[in-house]
Amino acid sequence: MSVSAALDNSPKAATDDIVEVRNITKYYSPDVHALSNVNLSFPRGQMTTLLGPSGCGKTTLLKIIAGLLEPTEGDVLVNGKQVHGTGPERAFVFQDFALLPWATVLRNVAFGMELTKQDKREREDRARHYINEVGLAGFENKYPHELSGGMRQRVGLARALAVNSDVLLMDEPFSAVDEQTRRKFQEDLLALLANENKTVIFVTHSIEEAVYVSDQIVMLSPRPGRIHSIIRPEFSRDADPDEIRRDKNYLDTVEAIWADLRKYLD
Amino acid sequence: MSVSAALDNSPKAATDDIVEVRNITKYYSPDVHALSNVNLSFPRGQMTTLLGPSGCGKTTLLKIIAGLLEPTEGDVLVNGKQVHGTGPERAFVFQDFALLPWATVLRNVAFGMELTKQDKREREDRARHYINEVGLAGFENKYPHELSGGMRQRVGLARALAVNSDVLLMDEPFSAVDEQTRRKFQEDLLALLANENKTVIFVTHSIEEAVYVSDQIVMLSPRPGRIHSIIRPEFSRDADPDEIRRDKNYLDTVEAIWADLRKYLD
Amino acid sequence: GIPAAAQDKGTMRVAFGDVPGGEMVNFMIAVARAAERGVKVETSYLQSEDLAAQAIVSGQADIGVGTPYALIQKVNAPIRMFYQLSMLRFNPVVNGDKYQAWTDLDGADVAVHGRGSGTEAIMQLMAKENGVTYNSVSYVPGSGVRAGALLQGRIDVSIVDYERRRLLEREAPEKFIFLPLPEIKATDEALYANREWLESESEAVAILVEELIKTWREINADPAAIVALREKYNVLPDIEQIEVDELVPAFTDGVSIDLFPNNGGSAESVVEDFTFFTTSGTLEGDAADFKVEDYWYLAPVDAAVDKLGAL
Amino acid sequence: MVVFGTRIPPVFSLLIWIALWEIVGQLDLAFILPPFSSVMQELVLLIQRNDFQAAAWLTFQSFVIGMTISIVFGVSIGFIMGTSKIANGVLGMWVNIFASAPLSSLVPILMLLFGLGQTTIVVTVVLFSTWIIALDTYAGVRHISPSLVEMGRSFGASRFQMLTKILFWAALPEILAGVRMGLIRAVKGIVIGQLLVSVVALGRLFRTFSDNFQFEQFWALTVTLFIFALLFSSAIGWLEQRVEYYAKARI
Amino acid sequence: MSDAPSIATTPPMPMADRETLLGIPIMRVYQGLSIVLVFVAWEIAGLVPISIAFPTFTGTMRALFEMLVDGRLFYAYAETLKPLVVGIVISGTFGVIIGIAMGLNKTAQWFWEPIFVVLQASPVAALIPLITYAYGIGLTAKTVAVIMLAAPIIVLNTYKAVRHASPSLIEMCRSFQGTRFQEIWMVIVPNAAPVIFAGLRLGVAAGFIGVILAELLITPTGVGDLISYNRSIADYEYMYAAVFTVILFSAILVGFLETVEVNYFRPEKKKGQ
Ligand SMILES: Nc1ncnc2c1ncn2[C@@H]1O[C@H](COP(=O)(O)OP(=O)(O)OP(=O)(O)O)[C@@H](O)[C@H]1O
Ligand SMILES: Nc1ncnc2c1ncn2[C@@H]1O[C@H](COP(=O)(O)OP(=O)(O)OP(=O)(O)O)[C@@H](O)[C@H]1O
Ligand SMILES: [Mg+2]
Ligand SMILES: [Mg+2]
Repeated sequence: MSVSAALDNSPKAATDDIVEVRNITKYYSPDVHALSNVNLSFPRGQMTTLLGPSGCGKTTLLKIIAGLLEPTEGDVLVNGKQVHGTGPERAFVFQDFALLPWATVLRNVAFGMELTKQDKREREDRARHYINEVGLAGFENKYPHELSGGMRQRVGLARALAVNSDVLLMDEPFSAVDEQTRRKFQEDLLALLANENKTVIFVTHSIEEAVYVSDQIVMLSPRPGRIHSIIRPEFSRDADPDEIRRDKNYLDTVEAIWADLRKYLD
Repeated sequence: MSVSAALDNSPKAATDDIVEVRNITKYYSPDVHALSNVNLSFPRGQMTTLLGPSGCGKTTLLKIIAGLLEPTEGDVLVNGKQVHGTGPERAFVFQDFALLPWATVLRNVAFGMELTKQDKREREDRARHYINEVGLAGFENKYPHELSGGMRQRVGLARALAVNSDVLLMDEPFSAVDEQTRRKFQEDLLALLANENKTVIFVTHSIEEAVYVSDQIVMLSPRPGRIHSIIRPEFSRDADPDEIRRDKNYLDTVEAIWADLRKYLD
Repeated sequence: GIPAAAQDKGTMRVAFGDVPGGEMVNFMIAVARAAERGVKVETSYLQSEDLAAQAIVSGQADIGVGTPYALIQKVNAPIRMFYQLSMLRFNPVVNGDKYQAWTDLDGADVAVHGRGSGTEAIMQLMAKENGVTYNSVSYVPGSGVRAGALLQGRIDVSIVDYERRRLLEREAPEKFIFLPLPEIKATDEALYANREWLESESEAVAILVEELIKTWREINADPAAIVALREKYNVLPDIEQIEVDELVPAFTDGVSIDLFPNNGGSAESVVEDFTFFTTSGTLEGDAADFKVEDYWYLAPVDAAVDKLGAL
Repeated sequence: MVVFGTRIPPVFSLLIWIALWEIVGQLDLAFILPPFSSVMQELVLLIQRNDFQAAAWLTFQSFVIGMTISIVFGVSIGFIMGTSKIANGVLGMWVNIFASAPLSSLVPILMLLFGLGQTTIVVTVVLFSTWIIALDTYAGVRHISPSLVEMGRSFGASRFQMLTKILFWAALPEILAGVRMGLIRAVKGIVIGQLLVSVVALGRLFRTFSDNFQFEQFWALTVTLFIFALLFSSAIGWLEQRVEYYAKARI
Repeated sequence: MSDAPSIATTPPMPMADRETLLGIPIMRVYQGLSIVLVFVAWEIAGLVPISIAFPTFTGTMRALFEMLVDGRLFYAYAETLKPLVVGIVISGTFGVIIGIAMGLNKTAQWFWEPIFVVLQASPVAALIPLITYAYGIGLTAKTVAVIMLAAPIIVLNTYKAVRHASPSLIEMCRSFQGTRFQEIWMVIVPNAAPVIFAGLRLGVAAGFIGVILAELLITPTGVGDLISYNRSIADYEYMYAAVFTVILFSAILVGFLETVEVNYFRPEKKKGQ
């Protein structure tokens, strides 16, 4: 395990960062200062987690990266180029799933492509593929309200995968599903991403989850959010889940982060 | 660690069970069979967790014990005597907190005593004591909407403690608060209960939480809920939280339960 | 129906301030006859007279029914009356169990049509003449409503039109006493329209006025003819059977009390109006100061009477 | 309610009320309340009358036109209010005033401005129903989960796509609820308006019947109107039910 | 772990709703402008005039002022408010009781709900002309008109509010051995209070319509009399002034009730804002 200082990107990552944020500062209003001077790099093909106490600005940062919020100051770079607003290379997975309640699973998954006016036949084929991929084959014609929370989140994930973005942005994707489903989902997500070459930026409150899934953990301090530290957990991801959860490095990382965060709680 | 067979109460517990349920069966309607022939004992002064897949009947069982639901068949015994309906020896802590939005923290905590028409002065003193106990001193005159989720849950806990019941019934008390707060809360709850001589019956979805807090874990099978197995984690609770979470017994128990439950997930 | 041969002599939109009923049959017969001579008439029925007056003033309709003296005086509206349809014939009525004569009404509660209405004027006039003072005067618009309230015993002293008088006599014979009135010569209802419109549509107006006079005279000669005429011209086919049954007795009564003027009004009748309406307070000022041409446009009536001969 | 183990649907309690009405009518307790059965007989006669049919047809036409206009207006106002703070502040003030004001007192003025024809009735319908549709649409727009909007944006939806593919559908349950309320209000508005000015035969019939003590006919006319209002609103209620499933599923 | 050097950053522009013009919130300025615009349009329409029977805004205001000064308006509202207040008190009391009964008792619900739904959805105003025959032309008749229009909405709102009282609060009360009475009085009713009050507010608005209608259709008293009398004597400025006060009064009344509700019945809301 290595705890690198903030702003000090590891040399390997610097060579190929798909997303970079520079000097991001965000005020919601003169007295709500959400983020203060955040600099970060997200290496291509890796999973980065944003972790921090509630209200520290994780969602704000993620939305700025997604282009859904304008930073008060600072730039977002994708593939080295400055971007403004949303773009097809970044796809969002929502905490509350954000499915269209009036559309079937199939239409929901194909919705990103529907908006870019892709041919109906084509987009539905593609949607079907990803519905299979997330394990929902057979549910194409169901409506969201007929699915369990876990299944709905899979639809949201399939939708984001279907538009073939390089970057997946996930805001607490598992917080609305129950613990056991969540644990299953984490394992499935890792398996799925092993095949797809995606860069994932992931917000969570769960230290175990962060450590379990990420290549890089960014810890933010309470509002105004600043980078508190960047941690790169180092244990083999080839082992089976149970072994990872007993790994000393894994447990040490969890422990170190918890020791750090608990001082911010009421 | 010992995994006892279902229905086989450990001899030690049998000697002093504060709550017992016998042959509980519950139908919500002819085709919704929630619980099937459940027999259980809850040893005095211990913490028992009900664990199982979503919809297996945990909440139903807890409400039957609380007297909030009538079982279709079977009895609930408290201190060896059969009971019907609610009683002062059992207090409930609600998942959604169930605070009166129009009442201050003080009145909310004293509400149980207000209902039994205790003297105002007396009950407020008592309420203040428990508000201190759960760490909310200074918030007596706030309204629930001014508090964070974690603080609201503390109010609910203080209210249950204030009526001085022997048994605390908690239905997923931490599921509405964020992960880090939850972790803190677990530790605080254990510390608090170490001083009070309470029997706690606790519903959760989190395997770690169940293993971390309980003396006895009751695992239910999917609907209609039956007892699948009863597990008594055996590791020392005197160690500090971090050590417990690295304890081999702890990790083994978590792993064994997870192996058992994951087959029920979609 | 309009014979195919008749040429178009113009359209007139008539706004009534009341729901259609038996008392309009004579007017509608005249309208049907005017239609035969090429005048197209559209009718609408509004809730009250003042609404109808507003409709005329704002140009939503051409001809109104009523006595808009106050309107003309107050807002200086360019409207003129041009045909006297009926005379003011109201029937003060009391509950026979409680009152028998005008002199009993000291301290009584009286219900009249509206503030400043002819009904109020009559009741106040009679109070003055008989030296009594009412306890209160309340306003209950609609003779029908007052009749209903009388029948229900909700009010004991009121004043109703002759149609409702018949109704009261029918529904509760003996219960009510109708108090005597000295003769009052004033217009109850007249036709009125915009002055400009009257001039520009003179041909159509002339036809209508002629037919009105003819019809009025026919009915005054034989009230029972009303039924045959109604059938002949298929007038107001939808009115209630009760009202149809009442047609002959009602018109017979009406004719007997000179309800329907034979000549459609004249300068003299207008002067009598001035006298009555200044006394009642509807018009402000001294009756002698009023000029006929400020309120009436008598040219069509005069021409028609000339043509048909005065009666 | 359950009697002898059978569940009796709530509407059946109306039968009890009707029976009560019949009894009171038969006993001649109140002369304004004739027995229900004779009212029904009159109702059959009433709906065959030419003047009633003409009035009903005119009213129905005006309704369809008026409701179409107020749906377009109301929904647009609601969307504008939902998307702009300033518009909400300014339009919202007027919409709220008109939604709770006793608009009936304006009907005579409408007649003055819009004449004695169908226009006035159409305007009455619009005046009575637009505001509540606007308010409900506004509530619906405010109710749309922000993440749904963000989802649209993140997948690059154009403004038009956002409106037609997301916002409209997401607010649909509230819009329909608003349309139903607007409809009920419009029926009430027309009746009140016609009682006050009686441009169509409806008001005239009411007056004639009550002036002539024809209470059977009076009640028959009232019952017809009630049935009309209920039928119309349950038709929309049925539509609402169809979209309800996802309204419930929303967070 | 080093914090990044803090660079002085300028806070963003203040948000639109905080903007002020000469110390008045910008929103108020726009609202004021829209009101002025409407009045100017009215004035122009009256000056044209679109009809002799359509007065100007200034004329109407002059008439309004005159009626205020000579007390006619106060007298009229005192008359109008009598049946309104009596009617609202009656339908409020019985409406809330029936509504609560319906919310708590299945049989009561079965019996009452459909009839009130029918009454609420239908144009009961049509029955106002009949009232005279049953209740005469006095205060009683007008009070009945108010009740007819106000009661259904009060009953139904109360019923819905009680029906949807939070089940977990009710369970909480039961789990602490609250009696049925305590459950109703200390949990269900306060929990339902906001919706009950919304219903009362709607009821007052409906009752106001009822009383105005009764004054226009039964016997002209109060404001209804100001409208119909001035119309009958063609004093249109006074008539419009009366109509104007009706709209204004109902807007003020509704706003006032909202304030009362927040201030006296939901302390936590007041504190929260
Ligand atoms: N639209 C907004 N307007 C004003 N302030 C906001 C807005 N959104 C967020 N904030 C504030 O900005 C800060 C950061 O919010 P943000 O949602 O990014 O936190 P977070 O780290 O995602 O919190 P959580 O863990 O609770 O999701 C918080 O204090 C929040 O109150
Ligand atoms: N009031 C009810 N009426 C009918 N069925 C019910 C009712 N409450 C619960 N059920 C059904 O009974 C079963 C058990 O429900 P219960 O809420 O006890 O499950 P649970 O184990 O608490 O689930 P979860 O983990 O999701 O909280 C579920 O299938 C549920 O759908
Ligand atoms: Mg967040
Ligand atoms: Mg549960």
